[in-house]
Formats: sequence, structure tokens, C-alpha cells
Amino acid sequence: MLIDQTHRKWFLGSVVGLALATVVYVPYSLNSPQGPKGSSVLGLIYGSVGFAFMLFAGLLGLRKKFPVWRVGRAQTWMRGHLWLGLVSFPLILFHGGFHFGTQLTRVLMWLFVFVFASGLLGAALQHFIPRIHTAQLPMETIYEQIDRVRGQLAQEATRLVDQCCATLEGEVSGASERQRAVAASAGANWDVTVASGLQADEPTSNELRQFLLTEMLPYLEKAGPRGVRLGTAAQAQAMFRHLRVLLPPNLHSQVDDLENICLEKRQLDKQNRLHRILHGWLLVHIPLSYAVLLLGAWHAVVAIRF
Amino acid sequence: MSQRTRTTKTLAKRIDLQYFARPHPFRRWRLWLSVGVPLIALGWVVGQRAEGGQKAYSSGPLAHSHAVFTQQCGLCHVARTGAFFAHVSDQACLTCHDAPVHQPEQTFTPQCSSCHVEHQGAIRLAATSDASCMQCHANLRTRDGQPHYAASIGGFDRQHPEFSVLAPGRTDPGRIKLNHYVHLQPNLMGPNNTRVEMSCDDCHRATGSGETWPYASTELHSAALKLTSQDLNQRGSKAPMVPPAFAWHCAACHTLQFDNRFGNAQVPHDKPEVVHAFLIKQFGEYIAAHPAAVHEVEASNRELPERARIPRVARNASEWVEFRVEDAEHLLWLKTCKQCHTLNFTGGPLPEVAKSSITARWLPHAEFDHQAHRAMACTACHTRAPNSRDTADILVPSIQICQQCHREQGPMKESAEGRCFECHQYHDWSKAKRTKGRFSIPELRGTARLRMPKN
Amino acid sequence: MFEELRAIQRQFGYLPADQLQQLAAKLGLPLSRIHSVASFYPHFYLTQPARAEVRVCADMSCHLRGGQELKTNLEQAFRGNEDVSIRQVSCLGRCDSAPALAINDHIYCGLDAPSSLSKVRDVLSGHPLPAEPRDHPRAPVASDPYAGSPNYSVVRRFVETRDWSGIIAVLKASGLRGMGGAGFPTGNKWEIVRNAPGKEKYIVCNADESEPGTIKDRFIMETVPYLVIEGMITAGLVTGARQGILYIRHEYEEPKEILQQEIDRCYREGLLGPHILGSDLAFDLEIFISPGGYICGEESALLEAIEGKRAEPRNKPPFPGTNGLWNQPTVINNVETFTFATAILARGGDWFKTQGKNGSTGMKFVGISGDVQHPGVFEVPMGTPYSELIYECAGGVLDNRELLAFAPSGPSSGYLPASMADLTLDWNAVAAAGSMVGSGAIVVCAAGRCMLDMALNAVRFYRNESCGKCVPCRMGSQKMVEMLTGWTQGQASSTDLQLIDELSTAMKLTSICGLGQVVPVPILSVLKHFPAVVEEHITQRRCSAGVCFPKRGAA
Amino acid sequence: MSSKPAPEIQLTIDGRPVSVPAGTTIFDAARINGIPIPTLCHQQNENPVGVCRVCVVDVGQRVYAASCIRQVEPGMTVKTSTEQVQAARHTLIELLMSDHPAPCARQQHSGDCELERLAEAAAIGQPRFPRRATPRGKDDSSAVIAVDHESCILCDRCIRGCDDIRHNWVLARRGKGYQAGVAFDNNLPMAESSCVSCGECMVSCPTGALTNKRVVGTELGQGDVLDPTELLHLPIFQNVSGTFLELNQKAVVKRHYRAGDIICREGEFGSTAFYILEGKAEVFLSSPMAHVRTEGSSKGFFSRLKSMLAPRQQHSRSEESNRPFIPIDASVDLPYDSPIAELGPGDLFGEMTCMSYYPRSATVRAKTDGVMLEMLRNVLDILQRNKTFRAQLERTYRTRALDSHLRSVPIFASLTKNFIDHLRDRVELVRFSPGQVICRQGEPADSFYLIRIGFVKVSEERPGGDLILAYLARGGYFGEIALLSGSPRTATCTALDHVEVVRILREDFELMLERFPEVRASLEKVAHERLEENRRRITQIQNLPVDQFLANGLMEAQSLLVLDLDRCTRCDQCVRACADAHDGVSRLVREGLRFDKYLVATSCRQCRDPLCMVGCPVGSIRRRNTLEVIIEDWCIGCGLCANNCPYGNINLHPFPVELDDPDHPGRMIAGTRVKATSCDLCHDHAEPSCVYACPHDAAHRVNPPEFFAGLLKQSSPLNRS
Repeated sequence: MLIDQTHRKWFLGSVVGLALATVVYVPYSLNSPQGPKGSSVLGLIYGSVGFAFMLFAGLLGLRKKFPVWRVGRAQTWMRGHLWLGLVSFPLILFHGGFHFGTQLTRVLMWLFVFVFASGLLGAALQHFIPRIHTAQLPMETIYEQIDRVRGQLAQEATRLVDQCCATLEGEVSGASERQRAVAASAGANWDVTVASGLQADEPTSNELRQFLLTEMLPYLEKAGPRGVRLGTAAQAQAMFRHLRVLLPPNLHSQVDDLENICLEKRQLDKQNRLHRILHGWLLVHIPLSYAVLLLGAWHAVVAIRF
Repeated sequence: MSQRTRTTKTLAKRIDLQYFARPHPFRRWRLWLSVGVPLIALGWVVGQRAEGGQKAYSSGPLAHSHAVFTQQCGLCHVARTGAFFAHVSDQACLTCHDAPVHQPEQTFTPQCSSCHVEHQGAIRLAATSDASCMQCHANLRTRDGQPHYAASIGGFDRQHPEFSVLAPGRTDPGRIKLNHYVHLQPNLMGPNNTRVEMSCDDCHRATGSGETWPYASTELHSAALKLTSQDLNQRGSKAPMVPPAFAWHCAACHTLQFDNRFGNAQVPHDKPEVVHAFLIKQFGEYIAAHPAAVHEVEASNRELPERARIPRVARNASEWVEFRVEDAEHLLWLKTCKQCHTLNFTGGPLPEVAKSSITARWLPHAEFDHQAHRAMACTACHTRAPNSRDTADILVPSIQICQQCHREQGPMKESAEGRCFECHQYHDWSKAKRTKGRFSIPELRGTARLRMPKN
Repeated sequence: MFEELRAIQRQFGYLPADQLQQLAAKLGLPLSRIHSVASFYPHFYLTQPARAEVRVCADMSCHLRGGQELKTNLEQAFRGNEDVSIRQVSCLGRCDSAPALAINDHIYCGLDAPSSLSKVRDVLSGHPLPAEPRDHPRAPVASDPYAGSPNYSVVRRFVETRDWSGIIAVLKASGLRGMGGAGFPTGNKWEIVRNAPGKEKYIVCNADESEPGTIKDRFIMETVPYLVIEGMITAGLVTGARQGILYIRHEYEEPKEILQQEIDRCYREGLLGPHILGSDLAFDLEIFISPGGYICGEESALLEAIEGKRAEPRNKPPFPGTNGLWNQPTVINNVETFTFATAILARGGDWFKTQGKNGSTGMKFVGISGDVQHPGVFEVPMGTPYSELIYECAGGVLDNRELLAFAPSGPSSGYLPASMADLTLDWNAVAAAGSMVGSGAIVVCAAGRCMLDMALNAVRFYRNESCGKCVPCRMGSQKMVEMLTGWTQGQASSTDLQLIDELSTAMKLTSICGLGQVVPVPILSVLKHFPAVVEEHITQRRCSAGVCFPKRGAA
Repeated sequence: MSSKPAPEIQLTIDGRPVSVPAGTTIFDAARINGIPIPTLCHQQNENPVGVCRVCVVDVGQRVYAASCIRQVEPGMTVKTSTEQVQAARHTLIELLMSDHPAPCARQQHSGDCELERLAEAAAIGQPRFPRRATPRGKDDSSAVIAVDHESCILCDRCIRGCDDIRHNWVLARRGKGYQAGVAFDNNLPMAESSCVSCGECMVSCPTGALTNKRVVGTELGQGDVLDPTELLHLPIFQNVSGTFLELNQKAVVKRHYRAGDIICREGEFGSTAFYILEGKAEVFLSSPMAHVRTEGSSKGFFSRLKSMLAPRQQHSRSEESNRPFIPIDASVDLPYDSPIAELGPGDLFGEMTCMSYYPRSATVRAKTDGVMLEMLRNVLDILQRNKTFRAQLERTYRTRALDSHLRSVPIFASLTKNFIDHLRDRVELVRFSPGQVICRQGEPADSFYLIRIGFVKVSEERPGGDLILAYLARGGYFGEIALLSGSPRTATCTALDHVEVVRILREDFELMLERFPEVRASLEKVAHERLEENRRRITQIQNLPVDQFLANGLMEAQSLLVLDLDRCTRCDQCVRACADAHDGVSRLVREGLRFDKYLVATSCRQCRDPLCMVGCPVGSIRRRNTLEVIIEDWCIGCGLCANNCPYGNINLHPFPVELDDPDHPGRMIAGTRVKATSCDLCHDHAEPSCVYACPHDAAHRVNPPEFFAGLLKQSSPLNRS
């Protein structure tokens, strides 16, 4: 979400609406016999308009549950949610005359404060974080599928290492497609002699496998960078530098691939974190807003009754 | 260079196409919370309900007077049978309270709750807002179309007219000659020839503090006592000043001796007839006891100058009594009594004492609590009193003096209560009727079911 | 068929698949057969060639004279340029003016790197290539009985006498042997054909001179074409053949023109045609332009090529004398053989016998190339010592360096050390020394050459030119090249010497044709005469000539 | 041949005096006399060529003679196994072994690689020679014979088998020297060559160079295994090597069917084809003749979108095909209105399933009791390449299918029966194997093609790579542009799988145009549209700096779902909306490559080269002229398109339908049938649901070149300087 020029209409509308409400409120609050009260006509208007806005904002959740309903573009709803939700807070404050009341209303007000605050925070987060996300995570994937993708990365890494090991252990069939190509291109049609590159190197291959088992796979299979050396970019770089020293140059591209896998994993971890930030506030916002709506409705009933 | 290729296909193939059908923990959490938190809220509401209390919906704590039945909303919020709404009707209030009408001429009677706003916490319900009054008084219409006072009042400090007693030309109707100026002079001759200096509260007090009046008669006449104690007990803290009474405030200095033979014996402070009878009785008794005295020539009496020239000798005891009474009365009527009272010699043997006509309440439609103002010097408000030499002077302070402190309220205004109810009563309690209590303590406290009266 | 293919190639620049298909339909041949033939000859392109097809000769003489460096220079200059394809090619027959290179089939000799670069750039920028300079002076040939003005006296005489047995007798008496390398007595060959039964008989002149260092035929054809033609006519008349085919390699554009002029002249003068000189004798002569390849010089392969097939040598026997072209008796002789046959018949058999010296008889054209001052073709009497040929005819070793080795007959003869330079040009003497006179293509190596490198170069030539028909030659030549390359690159194995020995034996014994049999000769000769060089490479991984073992940094 | 017995010739072999008729080879002479001489290139039924040289013997000459070809001479002294001879042989075998991938395919399968057997006999272990460094390659194109050039020893046995024995003249040597090899025709992949799959070469080959191909499940489980002789008696197996048939014995079985038996069901994957020997069968479609229609759009705000089936009469879509016939994998087409047809003896069905493993395109049920041959692709390949069978097939096609085939192409609908009869004997069925070029850009045009089987890719060669213009499926036609204009071919058409086209020669085509001006008019219109569309696309490409754009395949897309990542909060609403709009099946994956700050989500891109089309067994998926993908009514729900789509953007949507009860004919039972669906852009609505549901204005459906035009200009190398 980007709060930009396209929001101008909403922004102006909200400002105007709010100004209007304030203009009405000031004399009202000054003149009303017992001060501004929810039960006064204006108070009720504020209350009901505010609640209507809240309800509208809350309906976004419902709207999202039925995305295909042709009841207005989700974007419109979102903007409504954002701006009407924003306006609803002062309206409700006006409604209560800046008093939080007792028990039910106080609970309600505090919940609303939390909902409002989390909403503001959320709006800010959703304004800024996507850009960070985009800039820093070129390899992001679908958040829900991170676990699955991680598993696939692990498989890919295993495959790569198997390939390298096969090359190192001199299996012509297994791995030396590239090598054979190198051999073939080294000599012209006539002058090729023997491709002598296939020299077995068991210790290196063992070390590579060890790296896979003790470093790479634990890192790839577990979410988060904690406790794994590959988790930090600098250390990972150092380790791969070491691998490059260890392995013959014809396998360096595989090492690059492995490093790339780690990079992707690192990005996925980061995505995990960012996603939690980006959507974590919803864990507060949504449940509380439901509670607010519920209690608000109850409050309305009770208030109308008594 | 890395050989890994990212193509749309490889990327998309990694994704389980139905992933969104299985909620991710994150979404599951959201769902549970979204269900859970409203449920908790609902539970709370229901819990409150189950507890029986409806306090939770209370828009605020009740005033002290009603706090007892906080849990019993139904006491006031009486729903009509079958109706949803349970607004507080006047009837509910009238169950316990009588609310005499304000003014027979008023065109509109507001609902109780419109002035007595409940759920505002421990406030006095009587402390209604000015706005309640201004509903009418801002632009007063009466049934007869004749507002008696100002027709448009905005508040105590806004368009409130000057106290009517202070209207020009108005004088104190009191007939007791009192010179405040003289009384406040230093070095006055006090009782028993002592010198005294008087202060206001030697005579003006709001309540009987139990303290004795400094100038009260040592031997009071019962009649005088009776009067004062009635005055003292009737009106609570907002009682007006105790009206000055001879026995309490004057008698110590203004002694009523009538004859030297009786020392300092005094005549009762009563009607001339009573005094006359007293004198006859006194002298009669004296002559009876001192028959010799009939013939004693009276030394000239400085105090009665008219009489000094002709000493009269009684012929007999009764004559003596007659003379002596005459003399004493002469002294009393022309000097002692006349000092304060206005005596009319209308032809009868005895003068007629004019009614004292002391005004007990200067502001009949308002209350003023001197006690509340005790911190101030009397003259701070009654500024004219020290220089008042004339009984006719009305020494009630101007409203402007009040308004110096009593203004529109607010924390920044640093003012004393300025709302109407501070001085004015809405209900005309003089017309109050008795109400009948119906509730038991458990009913009120909410521990027992409320039996609603059938309408 | 080759003409058709050439026509297609001229039109399209290569042989497109669909054109081959159409050709197959036109000729009524299976497509597989046409493709099989077309793919055999490197002259035909099956795919679109580059705009500049540069072919650098890398065989012996050119190798000695900087062919490799030229190729490297070109490769560096045009690396990554898809419009230029630089390849190595087998001997272009310009050994006297090495190094030679062909750009889009135009041959240039003795170019240095800059001028060849500019030539290639010219091609790329679309300039037409300048014609090949033709500056071969016609030196008088001592053997020429007509001294430059031919009158075809032999033919004329035969038309009159028709004494075929006499001619064969003269030839036999002269001791003339095939000058192409194998040295089969010419008279006997003609006689066999003469006696062989057959509906048709053919005379084929093998002018497919392709062995590195061999340039004499070109010289002969350019200077005394009439002797060749007369020799062929004579052979035809003697054997009863009525069709003569002069099989010339396609690189010999100029000799072909000269010959064609001469043939045209003969037709005009009645020396060729259905009625030679008005008689009932008939003989037609045509030039067949070879589609290319050294193997075509092998007689049976040459016949296959004429028949429009892959030039794969036949299993012998039967020999061409009885089962030659189109399975008919066929005389196949070298240009030089026909030339000398004419000379002998014109001058008499004794003349030839008296020409030799040092106990040898006969004359020989030799081409001397490689590290000599004046490479060229020389007509010398047999029996002349090689040292005399090198030092006197060719002006000595280049830059007055020491003579290191020489090959008496190109790669097929193997290398002989300088110590054997006193050997005389004599069939038997040279054979005794383990080599052969062959075609007389003397290639000289000056001191400072690596003989292993030279052997590898020769073996590689054979590998490149192997037709691939039989296993020993196809596989053996390749494996031998690989092993020798390994030696020059420090990858020798201890069993290699033994293996080379076994392989050489097997190749010599089992190959179908001479090519396969001579593949091992160069390396065997080096092993025999320069064991130290081989030893040095194998055991010490050192090349004192500084040719082998590519520098690590250079790669 | 002279009837005179040849004179006897005396000679000595290995010290034994023997006498054989003149003209006998040494090899035979020795063999007759019980002296075995090893050989590789020689076979008794073929003329000797003497190329392997393994059979060399010492005849006392300078060089050894190849005994297989050298004839005996009087007084010859032959030594077949002297130490030197054996050493030479040893070297030769070792040479061959050094390039031989031991064990080769033949050795692996049947253990009878002659070279390896010889090597074993000669105790050759690891060859001492260096191994071959340049690979020679394999040719896996043929369905029946695997070609491994690595194993080839150039013995010429296959060549002689092909040329001399079978007279097919397909095989020959190619190249020269060490580069020499064996080539089919014009060095074509075997399947593209004129090879008739007689199997002779494979039978002849001594090594693993030509081996019988193992097809998946080479053995058919049920049915009667046929004896090769039995097969050879069938005219359609004439001229096939019996040995070859024996090797493939279990890949063809005879099966008996009772009337009413289901032989195969539409949508099933299979690997066999059926040839009817006796009896009749009916072929029909049981899938509902309808397409998926998304409903509930404009009715009300809250109506949930429902997907339902609708036939084209009820719900006609723009540019929907109105063809009256549905192409299926048999020699007949099915009429749209009543999709059922009859097959009889001599008919073959299931070719595409068998050759390209496509799902069955229709259900076949035995109408009468009958006998059928069920065969795997190797046998089918033999059959299809058989000249007799091909003639029969063409005959069948001409009499039965040409009519409906031509008429199912709308523009030919007006052809008269007369003219079709005229064409009947003039059209030609031509087969192409996968990857084979049918006509090439720039070549002169000589015919017009109608696709009978398989898929054809139409592409244009452009600097920097081929541009795919279209994929054509069965019923498609091509080649008209060049014929109409008389210019060379404007595009290259390549077979994507086993393709069979009907070729209409230029003169017939021109005759048709002459006689049916309306055909000409509509053809010209189509040709013009095609050209115009191609031209438009090419200008588009030329105007854009395309490197990265092309690299992402965006050029091929005509409509992209892009997500502005700066706005997208990754809330997944779009995916949910899509799933919601399509009964819980999302047609969109929010993952893919990025282009600038946009994520190109994987949702149907309406590719210009829709790979999904390729392989549809009934040709029900195709592109509109607007390039939108449309799935026709006769989709049988096999799911191949879903597999083929590189982006997983085709989904299978299940629908309840009434089906014939297999147990009680005539009664119906409830069942489920699936239909393929792809992003329909929610086209009943103003905008796609995903875009509509995006709360953050991040999702957009765009035309890539327009949308990215600004970006592309920026990144243009020209503007950068």
C-alpha cells in the first residue's frame, strides 16, 4: 500500500469531514447543559456516524472474505477503511465528549484506542515496508510457502553437492557434462588428445559433503539464522571463499550456486521477519476491532435502551 | 557466475497451488484471535449479566443519593411492559421524590432527568446546570405573559439584575433606631460601666454557635428567648442572619432600670402595658414593705429634667405608687425606650410602640450562606455598614460584590460557584408533599428482586 | 555427379539439404548415397560456410616455413568473428613457395601474417580476391624430346606402325617404373591391361598430386603438358583403351587450364577423337577434377572417385589392371610416368638408361622444399646424391644452417638423418636405407627442428587424409596422433613405445591401402634415426628444439 | 550366373591342404574346413567389404589379406593364426575397444556385442589407447531403434542390410577418416529419414550402435502374443525383418472384444494404438459438450460467482469455433452434434496416444464382437512406416476423413463434393517426426498443408532468435500465405511431435481458389490477418529494447498480471479472489519473476505462443484472433494442457455430470467430469477479480509493451548514451 497522490480525494474528504465535525462540536460542547454527552442528539449523531465508519472499516474484513462480490473495488474499500477509520476516532471522541465513561464504554474506548493506534501503525508499516521488501528481497516468495521453498532449496543444495562430489570422485557419467564440453572445446576437431581432467579427489569430496551436512542443510532446513554460521552474510561469504579454494575451478560455478541458495535462504528468513512486521499488527488490529465492533454494537443497544 | 536460473516456471512450480486453502499459522492465529478476543469481550458482557449487575452499562457512577441502588437499574429505568426502551421517566423519580412546581406561571416543565443528570459520579443532583434554567430564563415566557423580574437572564454574572432590595429608593423598613456607625465606635460604655468596642458578630451571627452573645441580658425574659431559639433552629446552614433581638444583643448595655430604690432592677422588655403593670406591682410591693417611704421627698432626678422642678410627695401609698410609676414611666417612655423604639402617644395613658419591622431575609428568592463566607470580614461585603448612621440604610451588598467571586465556573476562572442553583431553588419546597417509601434495603441494594409498582 | 554438386555449391555457396534431395531425384540415386559422397570430400560444404573460409596448409613444408604461426596469427586476429573460419588444410601443392593458404579456394603462397590478414579483410569487406599470381617461368626440361615444340611423333609413329608390343618392349627395356611412389614397371602395367579382357579399357593419369612436398607434377603439367597427353594417348592406343581420364586435383587450376588448352589443340589436330590422325583408332581424353583429398591419389580410390563414389580404396586384388574403372582394365600412371614414357618412346629406351649416374639409370623430377634456400622442382638424373640435390640444386639449407634430416619422399618415406645425405637417388639404395624414392618430394629439415614434431606433423597429415574405410588406418592413425601429441605435451605413458610398435606393425600389415601402411613410417623413422629426441621428450619432458610442450602461461 | 561348376582350387590353410571351388573366399574356405576366423564386418548374407580387417590372414605377401573378401588362389598358403596375425588382430580389436563404450547397449541388453565378445576372447581389458575425446552422439528419435553412434565400428553391415538386402537405401557412410560415421539419408535423425523401420540394420549391427529400443512397458500384459510369422502374414507387416518382429514380440497383442466392451476411455493416458482386424467399434465422446462459464456476475452485488457448464448453443462466446466436426485420434472425425462414429476392420486408432503419449481423445466401444491388435509405439512405428500400411491409411483417409476434415475448416465449408472428390486422389499424407521442419522460411512454396495429426509450430526466423507466431493443432492449416501471394514461405513450420499433414499441391490449391472465389476471399482474409498480426508484433518488438523483456518471456504475453511490489503488501487477496471467483480453484500464483518493481504473477498470460495448445488430443484449446486462449466445448478434461503450461495456469475444474452406467447400459449415473479452465480475465466483469480485489492498487492486468513502454525506453541502450 502506498499512501500517495491517489489518496488525495480521500484525504481532503476526511479533513473536510473532520473539520465540519469539529466546527459543530465546539459550540455544542460549550453550550450543552451537561457538557457534550453521548446521549444528546449531536452526541448520538457523532456516535452513530463514528460507529458507521467503524462498521464500514470493519466490513473490509468481510469484504475480503468475499473478494469477488461486486460491491466496489477492494481498493475503494481499503481507502475507505483507512480514511473513515481515521475519522471515526475523533468522531467517537466527540461522541463521548472526550470522556471514556465507565466500564463498558471505557473498555470500548480503550479497545478503540488500541485498534486505532495499531491501525495507524499498520498503515505506516504497509506504506514503508513493501518498498523495503521489494528492494531488499529480490528472491522473496509467497510467505505461506517459505517452508516448502526452503525444503526445495535443501534438495537443490543436496543435488548440487552430489554433482560436485560425483565430479570429484571421477564419475564421468554423473557429472562431467561441462567437463566433457571443456575437453571437447579445448582441441579442435583434430587435435584433441585425452581429457585428463578427471582426477579423483576423495578428501575434498568428503569435506564438501561434510559442509553440506553440518552447515548447509541445518541452515536451510531450519527457519531463521540463529545458531548457524551460514546465517550471517559475512561468515557465509568466508565459508564459500574457503570452498572455492578447496574445489577446482571447474566446480566454482556450483559453489556459486550453493552460495546463491544460501542467499535465497537468507532472504527468505528476512522475508519471514518482514512479513511478520508487515502483517503482525493485524493480530492486534483485527481481533480488537472485532471486539470493538461487538461491544460497540452492544453499547449502542444498551445506550438506546437506557 | 551462478548457474541457477529463476524462471517463472521454476518459481511457480515450487508453489503448492492450493496453499491458500490451508491456513498458515499466521492466518490461523489471526483467525483464532479474531474469534477469541470478541468472544472474551462477549464473555465479559455475559459474565456481567450473569452476575446480575447491570452496572457495566452504567454510563457513570450514580450520585451519592442514588449510589445505594447502583445495581438496580430497573429502579429508575423502568421499561414499560412490552416496550424496549427503558428511559428514566419522571414517574420513576416521583416514586421517591416530590418535586413541587417551580412557578405556577411557568409554561414548560422539564423532565427531572433533564436537570438532574445522573451517572455523573458523586455529585449533587441538585447542582443543575445554568443551562437548565436558561431554557426558560434566557428568554422567559410566563403563562400570564408578565415576567416579574428580568425576562432574560444568562447566568449569575450575565444579565443578572441587581438585587431588588437595592433598587433605588428602597429603605430598610425597620423601626428600631440603630446607628451602626455609633455602635462601631470604640470606647462605648458597656455593661456595668465598662468600656467596650463592638464588632459585627457581637450582634450578627448566622447560626448559634453555642457561644453566648456578649451583650445578651444576664437575666433574659423568657419571651425573648423563645423567639430566638426558633429562629436559630429552623433553616440549616443557609439560614439567614439571626435577626437582632434586644435580649441577645442590646440588653447588656441598654439596661432598663426604672428606679433607684430597686437598684439595677429593670423593667421587662415588653409592651408598655406589661411594663406598666410591672411597675405598679413593683412599687406596690415596695410601699407595702416600706410604708415610710411614702413621705420621703424625692431628690431631684437629673434623669428626668421635667420632673425635677416639682418634687411630689405622695399622700398615700397608692398615690406614692402612682407617682412613682408615673416617674418611672416618664423615664422609660421618654428616655429609655425611646432611645430605640418609636413610641406613639396617641392619647392613651400608655404609648404605643411601633413595630420593629426588622427584615429577616432580604433576598426572599435566593439563599445566602453567611457561614460559607465566614472567612471574609463582614465589612468586606457590607461595605456601607460602618458608616451607616441611619436605620433606613439597606446594607445588603450589591450583586457586583458577589460577582467578584461568583462567576462562570471553570478551572481557569478561579471563581466561586456561579450557577443558579447556588442561590435559587427550583422547586418551591413550600408546596412539598409527603411521599411514601416502599423499598426494602435488599431491594435497593440489588440483592433482592425488585418489585416494580404497577402503574 | 561431382559436377552437379559443384554447380549447386557455386549457386548456393554450399549444398543445401533440399538441393541434395532434388539431385537425388534427378540422378535417381538414393539421397543417402549423395550425402555420403558429398560429406566425404572436404571440398563440399554441407552447411553454410563462413564468409571467409581460410585454409592454412600445415603440412611438412609449410609447417617448416611458418604455416602454424600464420594460422595462429589469423586465429588471434579473427577470434570471435563468425564470418571467418580458419582451418588447417592438407597440402595445397605449393610447397616451393610455402607457406600456402587458401581463402575461399583462392590459393596464395608465401604470404606473411599482415598481408594474409589484409586479404581476409578484403574478403569480408566484399572486395573480389585478386587472381593468384602466376609467375612460374617455363624452364626448359632436359628430357623433353621436342624441346618445347611438340609434334606428337610417338603417336604419329604408332598410328602408322601400330606396333604395340614394340612400345611395351621399349618401355620394359628402359626400366621405367611408376613415378607415383610405388614404382611398378610401366611396361608391365601396360601389357597387363593390353591383355586383360574387357569391353572398355581406360587410361587414367593420376595428377592428384597431394603428398606434402610433392610438386613435380604441377611443374611437369605446366611446362610439358604435351608429353603427358601424348603419353596417355600412347597408352590408350597401346592398350586398346578409348577413353582417357586425366584426374587432376581441384587446387591445380592453372595446370588444368594449360592441359585443357593442349587437349583442345590435340582434338583440333586430330590427335584425339574418334579418328586419330584419320585412322580408325579412337581415343578421347578428358580432365576429371578431383573433389579433393590425398586418398584420391591412391589408384583404386581415385577410380572410385571417378565413379562418383566415396574415394575409398578397394581391396586388392583384383588390381586396376584387370578390374579398374567401372570394373574394366585400366592403366593408371602418374603424370611423370606418362611424361617419361613419351620421352623414352620418342628418344628410345637407351636414352633413358644412360641418363643415370653413380650406377643408377633414368631421370627423375624431384621437388625440394622445406628448409632450403631455393625450393623448387628439379629434373635430375637418378643416382644423384641427396646432398648434392640439397646443396647444389636447392642452394643449400636455409640460412646456412646445419642439415638435420631430410625426407626423400615426403611423409611416406620417413625422415633420414643428415648423416645419410650422401645416399643416392636410387630406388634400391634408398629402399635399403629403409626409405623410398617415392615421388621424389624431398623435404629438408634444418638444425633446430624437433624431429618428433615433424613426425607428428606427418602422421597427422595421414590421420587427416585417412578415408576411414578400414579400422587400422581410421583408428590407428588417430590413436597414433593422440599418443604422439601426448608425447609432445608431456603425457607419455611407459607403454607407449611398445604400443606404437604394435600399432605400427598392425597398420602396416592390415591396412587396405598404402596410406594406412605408411602412417607409422615417419614416427618409426624418427624412432630409428633420432631416438634421443624421442627419449628426451618421453622421459625428460623436454624439447631441445623448443617446439613442443606448450608453455603454461601461453595457454 | 553360369551353371558350370567352378573349378576346384587347391591351397593350404594353416598347413592343411584344402580344396574349394574357385571364387571362394579364404574366410569361407577356412570355415568350410572348420577353421574359424574371427570377423566383425562380415556376415554370411551380405557381400564382404573387408573393412574391419579383423579377419586378416597371412597369405605370404607383404601385407595381410582380409580373408572375407580375398578369394582363394591356387597354391596359396594361408596362415590364419600365426602369432603376428593374432597380434595384429589384437591391436585392431584393442583399437576398436578404445572407442567403444563397454558395455554397449547391445551388450547390456542381450550380451551379444560381437566386438566385446572378441575383446573378451582376446583378453583385452582396458584398452591402452587413449579414449575418444569427441563424442559422436546418439540418435533417439526413432520409436523402435536406438542409435548410438558411440558404439559404431563402421563395419557397414547395417548399410549393406539396408541397401543390398532391403533395398531401402537409407543408410550410408558419412564423413571421412576418424570423423566418419553412419548416416540416415541426409544425415537426418532416424525418425525423420525415409527409414521404413524394417529393422534390418538393427538386426545386422554387431554392436550397440543400433539396438532394439526398449519402449516403456515393452510387454503388453493381456491378449494373445502373436508369432512373428503370423504378423508377417498380415499385409501391413510386409517387408519387415522377422527377427526384428520377434524382438518386439510382446509389444503387439491380439485382443478379442465382445460387443459393448469399452476398449479405451477418453482422457485416459495410454501408450498403445489399436488396429481393428475384425468387427466394428464405435467411437464417441462422453464428456459433456460444453465449456466452463462463470456465472452470477451482473445479477447482483453479492451473488457468488459460480462456474457452470454451457454448450455453445446456450452461451456463445466470441470467436468460438463453429466447426461441425471434432478431431479425434482416429481416422474419422466426430460430428459436434452427435459425437459418435463407427470404425471397422483396417482402421487404426490411438496413434497420438501411442506415439506422443497424449491422453485418449475419445472413448471406443466394441459394437460387435471383434479382434484388434493392440500395439506399443515401436510396433506402431513399424506399421506407420510400412509402405503397404501407409497406402491403406491414405486410402482410408481419402475415403472417410478428408471430407469432414476439409469441412471442419470453416473456410473450406463451401467446397463442393465434386471438388473434394477431385482432391481425394490428389492429396498426400506426409509424416514428420518431432522437430522436423515441414516448410522453411524463404523457400519456394509448393503446397498447402492441413494438419491431420499432431502439432505444428509456426515461427519466423529473426536476428536474435526465432519468433514463434503460432501453434497449430489438428484441423489447422498453413502454407496459404505463400501460395496466395506467390512469394517464398514467410515462416518456418516445424513439427512439434509426430505430425501427419495432408498436403495439397500447388496446382490443386490454385484450382480450388479459381473455382471457389469465396474460399479465396476468406483465405485471403485469414492470410491478411495473420500477416497483419505478425507484422504488428514484429514492429512491436522492433520498437522495444527487448533484451531483458524478452528474457522474461514477457514479449510473448499479451496480457500480464503485474503486481506493483512497492504497493503490494503480500496480503494474497488476489489469489483468494481468484480462487473465490472460480469455485475455490485459483488460476493465479503470486510468484514469478520481477520486471523492474513489478512482479509478473503467474496467471494466464494469453501467450502468443501458447504451449498449452500443444498436445490437446481433441484440439479443443486454441487461441482467438485476439490471442486470448479459448477452450472449446469438446474438452475431455485429460489435463495435458495443464501439464504443458509452463506456468501451471490451467486448472481442471470438476463438474458433476450424468454418465452412462457401465454396469447397466442405458441407465445414467452421477459422476464427475473435469474441464480445463484458465484465467478468463473474469471477462463477464469490468475487470478481473484479482485486480478488483486488490486493496492496495497493486495488481493490474496490463498489456506488457504498453505498460512497460516507459520503462523499456528508459533502459534502452540508445537512450542511455
